[in-house]
Amino acid sequence: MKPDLEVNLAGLRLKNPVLTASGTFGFGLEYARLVDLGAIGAVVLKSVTLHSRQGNPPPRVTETPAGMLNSIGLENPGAPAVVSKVVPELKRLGVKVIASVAGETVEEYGEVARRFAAAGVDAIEVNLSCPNVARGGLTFGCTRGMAAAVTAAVRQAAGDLPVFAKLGVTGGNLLEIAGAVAEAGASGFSLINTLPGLAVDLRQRRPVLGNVTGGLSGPAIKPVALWAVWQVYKAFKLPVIGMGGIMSTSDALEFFLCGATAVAVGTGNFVNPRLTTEIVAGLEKALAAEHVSDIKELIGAAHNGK
Amino acid sequence: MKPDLEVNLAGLRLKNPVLTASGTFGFGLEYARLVDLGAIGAVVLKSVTLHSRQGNPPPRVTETPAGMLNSIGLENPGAPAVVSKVVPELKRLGVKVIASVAGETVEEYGEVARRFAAAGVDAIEVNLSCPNVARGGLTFGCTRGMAAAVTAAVRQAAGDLPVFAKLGVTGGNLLEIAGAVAEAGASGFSLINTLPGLAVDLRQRRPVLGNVTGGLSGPAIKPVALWAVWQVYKAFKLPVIGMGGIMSTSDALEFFLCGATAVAVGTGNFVNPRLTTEIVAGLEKALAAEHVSDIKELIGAAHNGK
Amino acid sequence: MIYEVEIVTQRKVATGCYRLEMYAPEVAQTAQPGQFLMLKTSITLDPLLRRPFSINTVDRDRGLVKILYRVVGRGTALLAGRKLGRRLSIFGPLGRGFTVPANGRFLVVAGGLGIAPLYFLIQRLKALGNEVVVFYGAQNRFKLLLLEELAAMRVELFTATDNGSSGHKGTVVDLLRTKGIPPADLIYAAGPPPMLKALAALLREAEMPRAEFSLEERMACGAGACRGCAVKVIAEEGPVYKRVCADGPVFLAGEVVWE
Amino acid sequence: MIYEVEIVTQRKVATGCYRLEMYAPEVAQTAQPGQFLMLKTSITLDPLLRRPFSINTVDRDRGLVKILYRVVGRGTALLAGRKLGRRLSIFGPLGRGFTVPANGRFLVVAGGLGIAPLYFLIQRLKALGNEVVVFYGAQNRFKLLLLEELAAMRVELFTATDNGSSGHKGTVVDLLRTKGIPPADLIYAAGPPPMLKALAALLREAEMPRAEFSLEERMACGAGACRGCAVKVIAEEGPVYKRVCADGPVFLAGEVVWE
Ligand SMILES: Cc1cc2nc3c(=O)[nH]c(=O)nc-3n(C[C@H](O)[C@H](O)[C@H](O)COP(=O)(O)OP(=O)(O)OC[C@H]3O[C@@H](n4cnc5c(N)ncnc54)[C@H](O)[C@@H]3O)c2cc1C
Ligand SMILES: Cc1cc2nc3c(=O)[nH]c(=O)nc-3n(C[C@H](O)[C@H](O)[C@H](O)COP(=O)(O)OP(=O)(O)OC[C@H]3O[C@@H](n4cnc5c(N)ncnc54)[C@H](O)[C@@H]3O)c2cc1C
Ligand SMILES: Cc1cc2nc3c(=O)[nH]c(=O)nc-3n(C[C@H](O)[C@H](O)[C@H](O)COP(=O)(O)O)c2cc1C
Ligand SMILES: Cc1cc2nc3c(=O)[nH]c(=O)nc-3n(C[C@H](O)[C@H](O)[C@H](O)COP(=O)(O)O)c2cc1C
Ligand code: FES
Ligand code: FES
Repeated sequence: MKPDLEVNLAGLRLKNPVLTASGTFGFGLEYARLVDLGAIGAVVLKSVTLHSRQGNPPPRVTETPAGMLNSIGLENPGAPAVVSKVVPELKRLGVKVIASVAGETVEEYGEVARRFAAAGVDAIEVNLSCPNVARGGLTFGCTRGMAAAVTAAVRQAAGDLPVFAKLGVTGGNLLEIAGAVAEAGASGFSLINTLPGLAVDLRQRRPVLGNVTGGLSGPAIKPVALWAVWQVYKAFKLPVIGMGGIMSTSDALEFFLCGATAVAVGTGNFVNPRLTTEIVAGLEKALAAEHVSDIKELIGAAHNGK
Repeated sequence: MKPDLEVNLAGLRLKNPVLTASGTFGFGLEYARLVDLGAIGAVVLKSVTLHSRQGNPPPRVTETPAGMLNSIGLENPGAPAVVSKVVPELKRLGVKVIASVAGETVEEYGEVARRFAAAGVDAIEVNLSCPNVARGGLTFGCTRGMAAAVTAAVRQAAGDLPVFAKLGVTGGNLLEIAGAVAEAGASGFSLINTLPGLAVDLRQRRPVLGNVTGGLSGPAIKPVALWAVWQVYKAFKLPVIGMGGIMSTSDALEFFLCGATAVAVGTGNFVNPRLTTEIVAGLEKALAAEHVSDIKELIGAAHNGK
Repeated sequence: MIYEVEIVTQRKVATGCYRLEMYAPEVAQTAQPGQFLMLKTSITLDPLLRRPFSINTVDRDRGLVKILYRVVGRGTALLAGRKLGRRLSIFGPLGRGFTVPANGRFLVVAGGLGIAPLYFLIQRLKALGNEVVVFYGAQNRFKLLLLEELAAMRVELFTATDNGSSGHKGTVVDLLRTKGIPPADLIYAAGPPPMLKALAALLREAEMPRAEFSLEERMACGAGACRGCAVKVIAEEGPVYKRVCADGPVFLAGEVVWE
Repeated sequence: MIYEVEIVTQRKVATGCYRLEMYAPEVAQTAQPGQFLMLKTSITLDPLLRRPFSINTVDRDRGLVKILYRVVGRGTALLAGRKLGRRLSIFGPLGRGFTVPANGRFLVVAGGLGIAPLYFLIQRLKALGNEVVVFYGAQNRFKLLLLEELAAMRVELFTATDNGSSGHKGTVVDLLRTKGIPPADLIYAAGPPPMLKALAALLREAEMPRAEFSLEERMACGAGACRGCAVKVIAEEGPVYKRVCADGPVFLAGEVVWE
């Protein structure tokens, strides 16, 4: 018998719990020729701001030990373009869509969320790692107050849709921030965003990235991501989308055991564009082999007795 | 001509800027047969508490992608034993000694620092990543108040000795905490301590480490460490001891360019116990090859124009 | 697009330079000059990302694809150590290649490893019976690769080396400036950024026609999704970032903003 | 203590099990049974740490050292793929090995790969002319390694396999219980933790004399510095953590706290 991979993410029913991580799968359509988009639990879109943004000067990516740094700088065509061109096409393909909203002000977050909700996406993810212009570049996720304000604005704009607050682990205390966004109405969490990082070009004696610093992702950060999922699952009752360094079915299973209700593949897409669908198949196989009839049995299972 | 590797770390003159990272080189003596301890800039001792501590249940270490997790749990024989047995022996061998102090209360930190200062160590490092028993396990480095209180207590106990505050990058805002400890009298910073992390034993469906969570170190965290050094160097005038994933002379150079006045080798010692002295030799060679007569020319050099 | 292929031959063609041949019939069938492959160089998590390499030539009948590369870091070092018969994961062909007009006179300007994609282009242009003039520069004569193969194709070849060990002493752009740019319907170039920048300046001065340049930038996905490989180009609405992997790697010299 | 050595031979001795021989004259000269080496299995940063392997035997005259290992993860998989003649970085010999008394009657109990260090011990004990009885258990008969070599040393050998394909059907501890523990001045054991735990219980019941067990724990430094390889033992002051790498890997069965 086929194991049951269906999960319920705060009301969002997914046929399987394998998503794409925001910013690592474009708007999905880039991979349409290569990946069966309909076989992925849901596609999380690249973060979108209200107006189009050009992003940071190159170089924007560089490799680090078992990881990579990026400083894309939220390059995106703006909410109106994505809402009118991308969302309908994905819906036509039968893809579940989670929009990732970003902004420079609380109001911008709310407005972007409103437009995506109106466009009929299935859920909203709030990228709290954007710099707050009013606070001189401190990211919204850094303080309880800012994180809660953004989450509340999105919550209000999103109507009935589930809202997932996406958190990093630096800048503030993870559990404090998570508590604040939960209170502000988040339906669940996305964990984790990239860690801050920098790479040096020795020959030129300057930072590799045009933007000096960037976000660290990939297998290097997997232990930190598992820690974050473990802590937040233990402290809160809300569902968690786990991500950070997932490169295989085994990696995904580790996240479920720590408490993730769904997982997202980020950097792994770059190495293997079909990783999401391969993990879906891999989970079916692994669960069958271990006589687990339902993935939900595994969620948080490593907490037993801890 | 031999390049000049001498540096001045807040008054502590070192013949070269390559140190061992606390906890990764024991008390130095473990490596005495294998490494020329006198050739290392300074040996930073394993963190010591007032009384002996048994540490955490095994397993205590496990490998992760390009890194490792440890949960040693501050196992150490207590300050009296280290002060009477270890410090005199290291001094006899002509080794510069930086003691790393830890504790469960502000008072304990102060008392340990006092004993090491009396024993004649060359500087004190304050390990701010210890859990504060009075605050239910929140580490001292998490809040400005606690970090400042501990630093002030050690500062007072340390007499004339330089005091380096060792910070992590999670739990609180790095620059805020750094500012607080600077104000409380830190002579400089040690950056970075391990990141929090967790590894899962899939077969047994439980965390690998006996202590559930541990600290992530090694090349995986190098980009985060370089970022931290970069930020703190830019924001403060105080010297920085940089560490995190240093496995080669090139890695060390990257830290100098970002603003470190000295570097410390941690996990790298496990892979190559002679890495510190090899980096000393490697720096001499690299500087000579690039016609740099003094390592101090490189400190912070990547900041030019940024 | 993603294949596990076998390494058929791997030959050292100069110090630190290798030509690797793999059996990849689907790629051989569809690849166009200027397109590239993303190769996984390691079976462990370090190095992590795929590395981009231009398609150097294909043999459609035998299903073979070659790349020509230089060892510059860990990924290429691991690749050079790969044994024959070993499997290699490739992703491609990717990107938008060069225009290959049915007829005309063409000028090809190669710098260093820039010969890798241009060789494939020259083959196609010559196969169509066109006249092709090649200007080719490198550090020294040992680094001028595929000279015999070029000679066999009977292209008109001018070389330049930094030390004068073959051809003109100086850069290939110096040589072009000295000899004068031959008449051409279309100019193609690939090579290190300083060379391309200098060539773009020369062409602008000379008010020369369309030129297609193959650019390089650090890549993560190679598929147009991550926006990591940004290059600034002039569009109608002003300067914008385009993606080397999906909008390029071939761009018009005139549209690139050289920084 | 740290050497770059050459791989001289590497042989598959059973499914997933290999015996690797390296030229390491200094190690061959000083190594004692029960000591181990820390090997670097990769030239990249992943896998990162060295892996501990018992010294399986040495040939002092020819300067050779062997290890016997099973592929269980990435490090051992990479090791199994290493070509002959390739260089390998080793650190050792490390740890405190078995006591090797000049004479007496000895019982050796091996489980699975536990034979790796015990084989070296048996060689030494036999070389001193001692009487050695070996109880050796494994999953099945194909996993009983070095049987010919043991036979050649004329030890008294009793085997046990989980499926009964050789010797007693059951664990080696069951076998000991069934046959009765032979008289011995000193007992040695190495094998998986459940086996050692069961054996320790049996020996306690039987009020048997001193037994030396070789333990395993995950290691980082192998040199006694990191305190990563903790094992709980009873000391005068009560239970304390000792270091498998520096205080062991050989401990007295009676002092270990089995958890
Ligand atoms: C479209 C495209 C086609 C290419 N075709 C070829 C080719 O045919 N032959 C060939 O030898 N090389 C080619 N390159 C460059 C090649 O991808 C890099 O040399 C390779 O990725 C280096 O990998 P590494 O692990 O050895 O080096 P790393 O250790 O990753 O880096 C070493 C140095 O190489 C440079 N580098 C790294 N990645 C890139 C990159 N993506 N682009 C440019 N420079 C980089 C950096 O300056 C770095 O300092 C191409 C690049 C692109 C983008
Ligand atoms: C003192 C000592 C001597 C040893 N001698 C031998 C020997 O002679 N032959 C042999 O085959 N093996 C021996 N081992 C075990 C060997 O070190 C591990 O099998 C090896 O480190 C696994 O590396 P890996 O990268 O293949 O596996 P990994 O991918 O690191 O891990 C795979 C699995 O192996 C287990 N493992 C990992 N590291 C260790 C460790 N240090 N100790 C125990 N289990 C571990 C874990 O359960 C893990 O799930 C010894 C271990 C110690 C501590
Ligand atoms: C190139 C790149 C771009 C990213 N862009 C975004 C983004 O726009 N919004 C967002 O919330 N996270 C973004 N992320 C973070 C990922 O969604 C994910 O949280 C992180 O990379 C960790 O997962 P991974 O290790 O699997 O990549 C980006 C990551 C990468 C590598
Ligand atoms: C096994 C181990 C034990 C450590 N113990 C301590 C400690 O006692 N005190 C401390 O301040 N840091 C300790 N650290 C952190 C290191 O000093 C260092 O900050 C960190 O490992 C990053 O450097 P690396 O990546 O080079 O290891 C320990 C690290 C490891 C790996
Ligand atoms: S490399 Fe990802 S968009 Fe070009
Ligand atoms: S492995 Fe470091 S003390 Fe044993």
